[in-house]
Amino acid sequence: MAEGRTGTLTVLYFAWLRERTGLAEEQVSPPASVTTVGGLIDWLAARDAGHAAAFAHQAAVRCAVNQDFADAATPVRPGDEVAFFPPVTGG
Amino acid sequence: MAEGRTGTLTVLYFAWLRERTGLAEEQVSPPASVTTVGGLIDWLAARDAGHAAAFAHQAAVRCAVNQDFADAATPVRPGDEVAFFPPVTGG
Amino acid sequence: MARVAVQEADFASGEEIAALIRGRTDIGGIGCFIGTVRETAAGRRLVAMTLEHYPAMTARALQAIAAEAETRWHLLGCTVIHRVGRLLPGENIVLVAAAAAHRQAALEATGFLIDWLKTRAPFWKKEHFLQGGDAWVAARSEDEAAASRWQTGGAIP
Amino acid sequence: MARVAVQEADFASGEEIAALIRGRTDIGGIGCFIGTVRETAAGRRLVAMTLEHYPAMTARALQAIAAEAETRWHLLGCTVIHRVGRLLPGENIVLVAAAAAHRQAALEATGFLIDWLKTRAPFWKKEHFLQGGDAWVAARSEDEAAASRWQTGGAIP
Repeated sequence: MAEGRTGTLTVLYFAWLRERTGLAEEQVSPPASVTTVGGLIDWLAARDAGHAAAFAHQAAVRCAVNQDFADAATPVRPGDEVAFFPPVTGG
Repeated sequence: MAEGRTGTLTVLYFAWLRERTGLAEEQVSPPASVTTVGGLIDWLAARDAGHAAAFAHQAAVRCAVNQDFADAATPVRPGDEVAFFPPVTGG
Repeated sequence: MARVAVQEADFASGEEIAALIRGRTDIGGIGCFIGTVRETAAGRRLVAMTLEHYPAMTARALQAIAAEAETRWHLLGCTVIHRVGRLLPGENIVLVAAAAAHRQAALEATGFLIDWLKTRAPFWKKEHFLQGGDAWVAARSEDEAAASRWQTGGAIP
Repeated sequence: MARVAVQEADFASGEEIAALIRGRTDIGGIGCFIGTVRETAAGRRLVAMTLEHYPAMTARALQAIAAEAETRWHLLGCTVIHRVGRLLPGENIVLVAAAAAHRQAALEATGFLIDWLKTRAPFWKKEHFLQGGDAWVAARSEDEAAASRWQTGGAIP
């Protein structure tokens, strides 16, 4: 289905979110009701134990949509690249 | 006289004080009444036109006695090295 | 335009500083900060540290941070280099440098660059302990506080 | 013990920074400031600058400034190098560097070193103008104000 294909998002995980999900990257097709980062997190966390563990403490999770910092209210659209990671610790 | 010899001070001039006095260094033997930097300045300024020009604006003159910053009230004693210079401008 | 690099290889601090000055006579001062790997973290000895990053975002984030510094302090040159991969104690992690007509701008911009980089560039450190095991470094509230000093725009105290 | 030098020759910034870190694993950051000769001073073009100093006092003054920084910020290394003699536009004048366990100490100490050096070390600059003539640089009240920030001891804002 065209709708199914355009509904695909790329999701990236870094640091301990990568370790808990066991994934560096995945392509996902959430239902049309998922329209924000917050909705995407809820949907991802329900997928399996690894995702649930990664998102268990949402206060410790940061996000970027298309390489810009985002928050739970940020819209997500088909084709977006959504990244989840802990607070940054470089420098 | 022993007193004359022990009464000798080394006076150094830097930057425009050196240029105005025409001297980088001189040995001077002020009278015993000269006991402070302020007294020494007054005595030096009376020596000739160059010294008078160097000390004409005392607010712009800084001083060190034996390589430590000093002021008009700092005592000077025979054998001391007294340096006069403008405010520093290094760095 | 700032020089920004993310690389596994070490950098040469002197070469980076020299490149900012070379051929120019309008620079009065260059501020620089170099971060290095400490062997001890919260009392535990490290054998190494791994720096992970988000490649598609990192270069953009560093460019944005450098551009902000260039604008705020009218910089005449700006360099940000961050290493990734496995680093040993004593090794370089990061270099930031800012060239300006006057020292206050150069030094303030240097502080800004490293404070913002620490809170806005997508790097994550993992520490590998001598006694075995490893752990992701937790973000420090002091770093957030340091970065928040620069929020109001313009120069600071 | 700080490395302090007064010299006519140029210095190698990278070598000085590397010397602070070499063989050590307790340093988390190095702050550095390098001052260079600007070609323009108050709208007039320079052909050169001459740095005069008071040799018997300079080394002592720089050691005292460095020792103060080492004590206040628990530095793990400190370098102060100041050139004297005739310098051309674009040339290095001064390098100060401070190594510490954490970046805030390294950067604050770097600012302190250059601020105090500018007001407490016996150097005097003379500018030689392209149009002919020369003039001693006047001390800047901003430099006094910058140095006075550090008077109260301890760390600053």
